[in-house]
Amino acid sequence: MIARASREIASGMVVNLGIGLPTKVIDHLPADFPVCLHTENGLTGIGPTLPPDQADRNLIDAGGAYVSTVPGSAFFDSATSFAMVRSGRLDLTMLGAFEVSSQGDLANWKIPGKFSPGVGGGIELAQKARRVVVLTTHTDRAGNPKLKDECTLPLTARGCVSRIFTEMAVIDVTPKGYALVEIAEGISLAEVREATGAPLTIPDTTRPVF
Amino acid sequence: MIARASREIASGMVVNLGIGLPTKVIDHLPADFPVCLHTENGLTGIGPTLPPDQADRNLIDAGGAYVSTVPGSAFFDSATSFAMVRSGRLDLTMLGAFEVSSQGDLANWKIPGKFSPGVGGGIELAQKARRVVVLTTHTDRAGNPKLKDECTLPLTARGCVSRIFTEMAVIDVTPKGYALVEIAEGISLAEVREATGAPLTIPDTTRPVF
Amino acid sequence: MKLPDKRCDMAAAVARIKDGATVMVGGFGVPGTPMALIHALVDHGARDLTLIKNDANEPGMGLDHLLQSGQVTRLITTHLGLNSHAIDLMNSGRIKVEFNAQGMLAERIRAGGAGIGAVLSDIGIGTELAEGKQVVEVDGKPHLVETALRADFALIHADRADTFGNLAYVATARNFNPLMAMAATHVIVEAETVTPLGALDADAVHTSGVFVDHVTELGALSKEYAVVQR
Amino acid sequence: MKLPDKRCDMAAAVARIKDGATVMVGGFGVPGTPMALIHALVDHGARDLTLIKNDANEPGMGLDHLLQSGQVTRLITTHLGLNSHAIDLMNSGRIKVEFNAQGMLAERIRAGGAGIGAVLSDIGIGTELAEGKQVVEVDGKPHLVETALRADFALIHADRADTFGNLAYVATARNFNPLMAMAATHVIVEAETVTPLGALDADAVHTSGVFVDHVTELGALSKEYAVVQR
Repeated sequence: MIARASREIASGMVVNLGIGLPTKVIDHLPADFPVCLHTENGLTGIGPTLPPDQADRNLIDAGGAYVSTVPGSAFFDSATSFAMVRSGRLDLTMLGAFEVSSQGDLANWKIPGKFSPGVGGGIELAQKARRVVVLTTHTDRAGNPKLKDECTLPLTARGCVSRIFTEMAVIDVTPKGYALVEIAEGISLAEVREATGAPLTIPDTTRPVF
Repeated sequence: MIARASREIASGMVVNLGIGLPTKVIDHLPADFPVCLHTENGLTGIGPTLPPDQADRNLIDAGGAYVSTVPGSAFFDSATSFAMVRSGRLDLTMLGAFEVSSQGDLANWKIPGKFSPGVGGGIELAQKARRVVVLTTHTDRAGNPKLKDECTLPLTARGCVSRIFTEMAVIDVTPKGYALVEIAEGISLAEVREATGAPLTIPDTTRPVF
Repeated sequence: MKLPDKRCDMAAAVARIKDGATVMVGGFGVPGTPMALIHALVDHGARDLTLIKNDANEPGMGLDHLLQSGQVTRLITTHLGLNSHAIDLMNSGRIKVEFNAQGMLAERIRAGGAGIGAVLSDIGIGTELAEGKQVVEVDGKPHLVETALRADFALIHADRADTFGNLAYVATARNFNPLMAMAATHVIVEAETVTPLGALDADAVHTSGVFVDHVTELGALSKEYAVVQR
Repeated sequence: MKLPDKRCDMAAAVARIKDGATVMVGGFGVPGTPMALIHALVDHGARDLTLIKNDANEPGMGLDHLLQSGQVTRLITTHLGLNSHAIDLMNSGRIKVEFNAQGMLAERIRAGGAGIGAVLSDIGIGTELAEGKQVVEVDGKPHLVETALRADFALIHADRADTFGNLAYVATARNFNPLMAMAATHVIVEAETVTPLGALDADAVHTSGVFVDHVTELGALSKEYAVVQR
């Protein structure tokens, strides 16, 4: 799933990887792949994550991990960092999700009464990156679908999600709702349908397996 | 007049000197006087003006003069430069004038049909510096008063001027209109009154001569 | 002409902060958080503070000291995910918390520093963060009025300062510091090194000293500035 | 991961500018004005352009070449005082000129670069520059809606660039360049030197390469870049 998601990154893109699963996408990119990673707290050109004994105390990503630079990195303030996001210079962001709706609405920051640490930079990434894809488990810990007709949790942004990567499938959000793109090896169509909380279009063409 | 105006600059101030007469005020400040000069095109800590053969092609003030730096100068972009102005970090600006009104309105950028090169940075300096003083000839080339009851030309800003320095007098703008502060050596009260286009309060106290 | 000297004792600078003041605090996580100034403010003891900071650090670190000492009434922030203590204070109503989208917090502070009244933005439209905000149309599209934020004081961490208060930050310790350094009536800076005038390259200054009121040099850095061991 | 290479032939970069385009041009007087890119645009010949620049340089210099070649329909600017030729074109109706307060032009461009719709400002209230502008109250006080400016292209002059398009400016040649480099769909940079990746200090970069699309290196500088002899 992470490896499959990494193929979403095209040559020359500027990409922001959200906290959690998306961050792991880095590990699947070839060393010489032409891409620029952005982090909200003020860096373009993120390099590999470092262990504590090699870390620079002043160099973290937005998730608090100690990262490094690459040749050509640049630092800037938080206003400039979000200027990049809002003015359309992010080609792609990969985000986690609590819920996605079949119209592409995203909820990933608040569970009223349980979890409300604040929205951070998520709204702007979701609303303004040129392409927003979600990396998430197909269901929550209780087994309930995260892909729904409508979100029940407070929204991060409306109609922003283009594609969803889960351990079971790659699913696009289309004007007609969810559409299966690829399916994981060993997973059946019935299992994906069962775990998805809204109608799922199955194209007639051959479905690649990942 | 220029020397007198230079005494308006107190220790520790941040000051912007407008194009023309105000720029000459620099020459009257002692070498070690603690002051920071600002120019709109992106420099705090202006140093002396340089002749063409010593000039740096990339270092000018807002009037186009080739200037220099001092120890501790800083460069920044035009948005940051006016952030300083609008957020109240300029203690004083000295500007030229076509007309001033007895309420402190300033007109110094446009003479309809004759002269309309654009307002440049004048509006923000006039409206937002903590103190605005004007350096000007007392009358225009035709001998008409520049200090009037009301401005007839398009305004730069309303109610902004605190004090006016001319070759004849130092005059404050007060809630009751113009008030004489000092008079130039060899000038009579009658001459100042004659050259001023609005009532002028003469305080009973001794008037310093400059 | 010579640029004024703004060096100042840290305790004396912080002693100007009165009860009820609004205080901006730089930093995103540990980098750029003015740990020493925060301790000085705890020692000073001003109460009923409104704080503006991206995050509340972690329990027992940075901003959390001011939460633990009970000096804070209100917190304007973007994310408290790493500070369960702050979330407890919020949930139990002992502090009021206003959450902003991170880039809008940055933009509102910058607006305060730029002397403009507000920015008009479409960020958060259709979400609960839009609730209660004035809506204005620009080019036929609805925008939220995001009002400028200013503070009575800003507490800033810089890598280097000169005696006039020109500042340079390092790596991701820059974050909100240059924005907050523009947006407060009194700007107090702790710098890891204070250099003579002229030691900072004029092209490499990140914050002009014109925005800065007081500069103090940090001695040896406390453990709070170090890499966090998790 | 390796940052992409954005080096490009200058004529090829400028050839993308179509008739009717809006083009931002950096510079305040000579410093920071992309003289070579302006000549390339004259050679390319796109017409009916809307230009956004602080000033129009002086007769026979910089932006004036585009005015003389008749490629410009509209000019958004702050001050034409040094270019009598531009004033003649304006007064005779051959170009339309929109004057902005200088700081508001900077702020409108920055707003475009920051992806916000407008800023609310009290600058110019009570003057003719306020005429025709929408008024919104903030905290009970009237503010003008100063809409964001974006362009199809920005022509930028930098002192140094690396191959990814990270930029560093020098002295007062910075001015509007970093703002315009954020506010256009296609950002074309002429740099006095283009360096390999890693040659610019990450803390001293003024414009991240993320904002930049095309980088070209200037050879020997023409006389137009030199100190003006008056």
